Amino acid sequence: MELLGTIVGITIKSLIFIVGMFLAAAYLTLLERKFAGHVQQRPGPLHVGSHGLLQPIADALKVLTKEDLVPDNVDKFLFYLASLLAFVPSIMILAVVPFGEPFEIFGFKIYPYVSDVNVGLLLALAFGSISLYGVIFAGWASNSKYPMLGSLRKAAVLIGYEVALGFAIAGPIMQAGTFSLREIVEAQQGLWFIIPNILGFVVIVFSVLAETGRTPFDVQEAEAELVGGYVTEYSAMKFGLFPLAEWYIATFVLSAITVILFFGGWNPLPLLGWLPIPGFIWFMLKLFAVFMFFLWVHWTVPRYRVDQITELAWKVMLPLALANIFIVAIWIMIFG
Amino acid sequence: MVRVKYVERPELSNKERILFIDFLKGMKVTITNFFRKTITTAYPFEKLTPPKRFRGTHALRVKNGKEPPSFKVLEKFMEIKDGESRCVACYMCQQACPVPELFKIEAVQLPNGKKRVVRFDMNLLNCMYCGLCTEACPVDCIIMTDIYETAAYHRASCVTHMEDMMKRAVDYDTRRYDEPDRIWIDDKERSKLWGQIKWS
Amino acid sequence: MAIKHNSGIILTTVEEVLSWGRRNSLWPASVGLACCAIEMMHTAASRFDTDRLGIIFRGSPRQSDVLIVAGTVVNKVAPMLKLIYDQMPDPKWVISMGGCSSVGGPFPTYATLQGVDRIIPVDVYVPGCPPTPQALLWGIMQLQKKIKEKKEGKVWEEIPVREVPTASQPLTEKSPFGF
Amino acid sequence: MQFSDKKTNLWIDKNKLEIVKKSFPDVKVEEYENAVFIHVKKDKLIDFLKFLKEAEELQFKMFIDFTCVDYPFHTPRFLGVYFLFSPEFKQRVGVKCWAENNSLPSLTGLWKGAKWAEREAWDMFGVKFEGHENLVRMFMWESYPYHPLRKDFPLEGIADTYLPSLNLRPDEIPAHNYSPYHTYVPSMEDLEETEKKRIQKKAQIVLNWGPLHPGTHGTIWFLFDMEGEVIKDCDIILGQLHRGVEKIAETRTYTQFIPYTDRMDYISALCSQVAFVNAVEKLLGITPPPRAKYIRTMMCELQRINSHLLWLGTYALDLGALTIFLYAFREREKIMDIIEGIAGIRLNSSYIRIGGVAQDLPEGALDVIRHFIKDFPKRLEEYETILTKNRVWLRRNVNVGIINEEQVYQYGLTGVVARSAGVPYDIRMIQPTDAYGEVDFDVPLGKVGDCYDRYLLRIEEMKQSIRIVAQCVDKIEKLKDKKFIASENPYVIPTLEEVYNSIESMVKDFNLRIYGEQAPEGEIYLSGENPRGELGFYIVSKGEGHPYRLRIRSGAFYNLQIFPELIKGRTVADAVVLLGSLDPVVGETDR
Repeated sequence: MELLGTIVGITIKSLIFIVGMFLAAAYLTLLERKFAGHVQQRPGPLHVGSHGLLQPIADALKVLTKEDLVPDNVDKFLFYLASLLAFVPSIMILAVVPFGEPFEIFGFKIYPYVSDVNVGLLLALAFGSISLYGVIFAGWASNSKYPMLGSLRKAAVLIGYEVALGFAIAGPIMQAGTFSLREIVEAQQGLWFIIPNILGFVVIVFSVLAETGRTPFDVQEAEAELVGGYVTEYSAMKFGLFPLAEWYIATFVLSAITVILFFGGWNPLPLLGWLPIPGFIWFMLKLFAVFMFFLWVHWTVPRYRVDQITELAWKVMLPLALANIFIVAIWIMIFG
Repeated sequence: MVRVKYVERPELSNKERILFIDFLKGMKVTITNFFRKTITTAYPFEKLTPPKRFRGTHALRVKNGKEPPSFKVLEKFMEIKDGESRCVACYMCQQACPVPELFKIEAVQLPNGKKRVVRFDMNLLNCMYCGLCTEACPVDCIIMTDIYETAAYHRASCVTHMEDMMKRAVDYDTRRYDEPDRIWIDDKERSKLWGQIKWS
Repeated sequence: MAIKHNSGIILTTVEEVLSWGRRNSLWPASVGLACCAIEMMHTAASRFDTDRLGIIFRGSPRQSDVLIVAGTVVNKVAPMLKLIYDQMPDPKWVISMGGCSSVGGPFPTYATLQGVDRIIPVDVYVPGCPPTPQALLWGIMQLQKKIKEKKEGKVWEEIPVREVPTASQPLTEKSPFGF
Repeated sequence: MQFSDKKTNLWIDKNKLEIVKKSFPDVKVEEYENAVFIHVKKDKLIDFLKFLKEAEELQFKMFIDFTCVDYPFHTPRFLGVYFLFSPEFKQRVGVKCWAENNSLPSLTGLWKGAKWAEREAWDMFGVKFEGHENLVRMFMWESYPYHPLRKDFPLEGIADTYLPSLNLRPDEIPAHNYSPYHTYVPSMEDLEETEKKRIQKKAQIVLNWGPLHPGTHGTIWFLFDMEGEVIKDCDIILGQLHRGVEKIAETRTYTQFIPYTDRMDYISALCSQVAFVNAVEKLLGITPPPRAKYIRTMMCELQRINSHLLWLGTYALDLGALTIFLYAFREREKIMDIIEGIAGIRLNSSYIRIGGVAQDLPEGALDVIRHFIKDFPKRLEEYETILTKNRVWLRRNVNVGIINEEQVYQYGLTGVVARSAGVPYDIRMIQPTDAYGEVDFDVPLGKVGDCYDRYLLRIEEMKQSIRIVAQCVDKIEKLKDKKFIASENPYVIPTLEEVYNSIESMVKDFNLRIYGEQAPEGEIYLSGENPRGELGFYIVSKGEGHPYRLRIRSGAFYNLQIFPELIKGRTVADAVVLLGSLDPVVGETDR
């Protein structure tokens, strides 16, 4: 009976998470278009619905009913598999991301996360790395030159930054002494981990930009060089999944992890604890701020060359992450 | 006086490099633009008024008493009633046009020895809108209006005929004949982009 | 047929919704050939912002719905343009922007293709050399109108073409273009 | 207003000609007012050009242009014309040589820049070149049977294929000038053959970069032979926008050709018009009134800012800075508003006329321009804040595509590309036309010659253009006489008011429209400083209303030629940067 309840609860919650994530991703596209528009002194989507509120619906309808075109000379199986491999893991990360502290409704105790795995962070990293295969398969299966180059570039970038990312999150883990994201958040009741981990934060920011393929690291779909990068041959919804997963869901999830690791998750801002705002809202506000920051960078800076990116990853980011570990170790020695 | 000078190449100092000054400055610019007003003209709902000199679709001015003196000279060879186009079939527009084959002008000889224009077609898809025809017309007949919304589903719809051009000219003159030769009318759509210009 | 008769209304409503979605997220393949490409860029830029209408330019033809042929199509580039058109997934439309791509424009020469509609079917012709951004937007809206009025078995000649264009008044009521 | 007539005649002077005659006694010298040509025999040509290039007191190091002229009733039929420039003495010289049995010695040993020019001559005239490394067609595809610029080839081509419009019912005639028959459209096989002739695969893959590609600034077709992402070998196929402008010029009057000059370099239309009209005016001996001169200079500089802004936008877009693109286009919109208000059309404004300008400035124009030049430097400052010292920008630009002085002379590079290598070659400075002799401005030069220098130079040029525009505005306001076209000259088309009011000018108007400006027999080469480099017009007039031969020396054409040499051993990402900084416009390279 107990087990059944758990299963039912988890199923319901994961359904809510997945559907919600789809909607959120759809409207994150609108958010980005609006933001980009106003940065460039134009309104962005305006006439479809009031202020373009129906724009994502229109795009979704169009993309879904487009002819699902598969070129003749592609490897069909991998071609289909790639788009799923790119999309599914980034959704699965959500399973371990806690969006707030448990709260009571009608006597039920609701945990706003699917599951609290005690190695949640490792799982998130692992899922993130799986999507790499989606990219490589896409490039290979397309059997065309531009996608191949694009996917190779993306692979080089991802490998470089997975390592830096892995070392950078070591700092908060050392301080919290656990891999469970919930416990990491709870360990930040007092001081946030941003204070000693400032170097780690810098590394994380660059790594997230690289993982989600945003400038200055968007080499894999540099339109001027490789037409559409590894999605060049994809059309209809198979194409739609890639940017959805990479640009929006991945950015969203990684922003969430950044918030959890460095900005105290759902803990209120310092000196504002007295406000009657639930932790969920705090979390969402911080998440939104971090997400907007990434957009802001994306719409400002130019793009690196791919060899420069890998060079940056191995020669700058990795040492920074290691240095961060030392600093945190010393911090722990001093302040316990 | 023309002088030759070498440009100096700015360098990124270490302080800027470590503190990401270059990124932060750039992001400051973008965010200031974020809070500026948008310059967009929401096209179908608000439209830029073309300036007086705008060279849009062609039109044939009609005989309405405002003709230049040269028209009086050439009129006596022609059979033109009031409200009909002033065209005197001198073919000067066709002569001046870099793509003469876009014109199709036909005039017939009436029994009383006068000429009458029966056909004046222009294939606007061949037109460069260079305005040489309007400069060549000795009787101020063919003009270029401020009409630009001429997209069509069919090649044939882009060939404009005499009656349409006359209608267009009448409409254009009623709207904008007396307008002074200004660079443009300073309306709200322009000022969205330009801000306040102080006119002398 | 009985079944069709029963579910006809539903079918039409579905069709309506789909065509609404299609005409409100037209993604053009950015094929810039000549002068008109500059005005096309201006149409996409801040002042006449195509993103308002849900129009974003895609680099790859596989992800685009409408092909805006902007500029002179010469014989040498024609086969590649046809290739790009064939790579686009259905439903797809073509806007021929400017005189050069429509009928060869001011270049009746040995090298120029006298009208892109000799190799690919064209839905909307936009005269002008080059058309101003507003003219191009008008053309895009004619295409939206066409997509809206495209019913079962209705051919394009039957869609009413605007006769003698006169003063271009700003649009007050929404809908003739269906967004 | 007194125009101090500075040294505007760049041609080789007497004593240098004496030096030439001393060592080559059998050359014939053919002198015109604005062009000096030396006739050489074909067997002597290479030695003669070598002498011109290397003789201490001549030093005609810089290759300007090469073309052919077709004289069907003369044997040998084709005349090759070379233009050289001496950076030491600031002098030009033309060399003519008859192509006996349709062939000329190739110059690629002396000047690498001759490679494409000779390909073009082979393509357009069918003149062979002995010793050319790879003589393939420049603009048309390989299996194209004709040589279009020959006099016996019709402008419309040979319409031998039935190719009706797909949008018509079979019985329908859409327009009076519609014909279902069309010239031959190549098949993919033809194009593949063209590609095979250019490049053989040695490394891993041959990448077709372009022709319809977002990054190639139009329809240039690059062939990269790549090892991974490193480009081992490269060749360029042009002609995806070859519309036969030079052929059109031979059938249009001088006035009718002005709109076509817009469509060549469509980003800087006004500069092209002014360059062409200046050449024609020199040929006809017209001096436009001072007001027209100042208006031309002002519009040219506005157009230069416009063009550099488009370059900045697309360049930043290629490098991933998406927002700069739209900021640059915001400023472009302002300039386009100004041009639209003054000339009538935003982009291809055929505003300049022979003998002046089409219309006087409308009221309020100067106010608007003042407002613009007051506001623009602030915006430029913003762009520089985002880009100039950005570490990514520096990493992508510094030491990419370094050009040295020798290459400038070898390839005949002009414009910003030449100045970035430290060569002070600016037509506005060495041969001031219009009001350029009257205004103050600096010509910026680069020290290194890489993409970053070219970026800085273009930014600096925009500032200088603002200076020039400001001076012109002040001068125009002070000018007393409102005369904007020298319509008293017999070659200049009268204004509309005169036509309306006097029979004489109506008759003159009719004559000029029908027969064209019948220029006296002669030849001229005159060039203007386009934003893309030297845009030269070589006009051969036989006393008819239209030029017998009009050769357009396009700066972008020669600047693009150095691309394959610079890109070897670099990656595709660098190709984007390099192409952007060379800044070609296909309409001008292909014509």
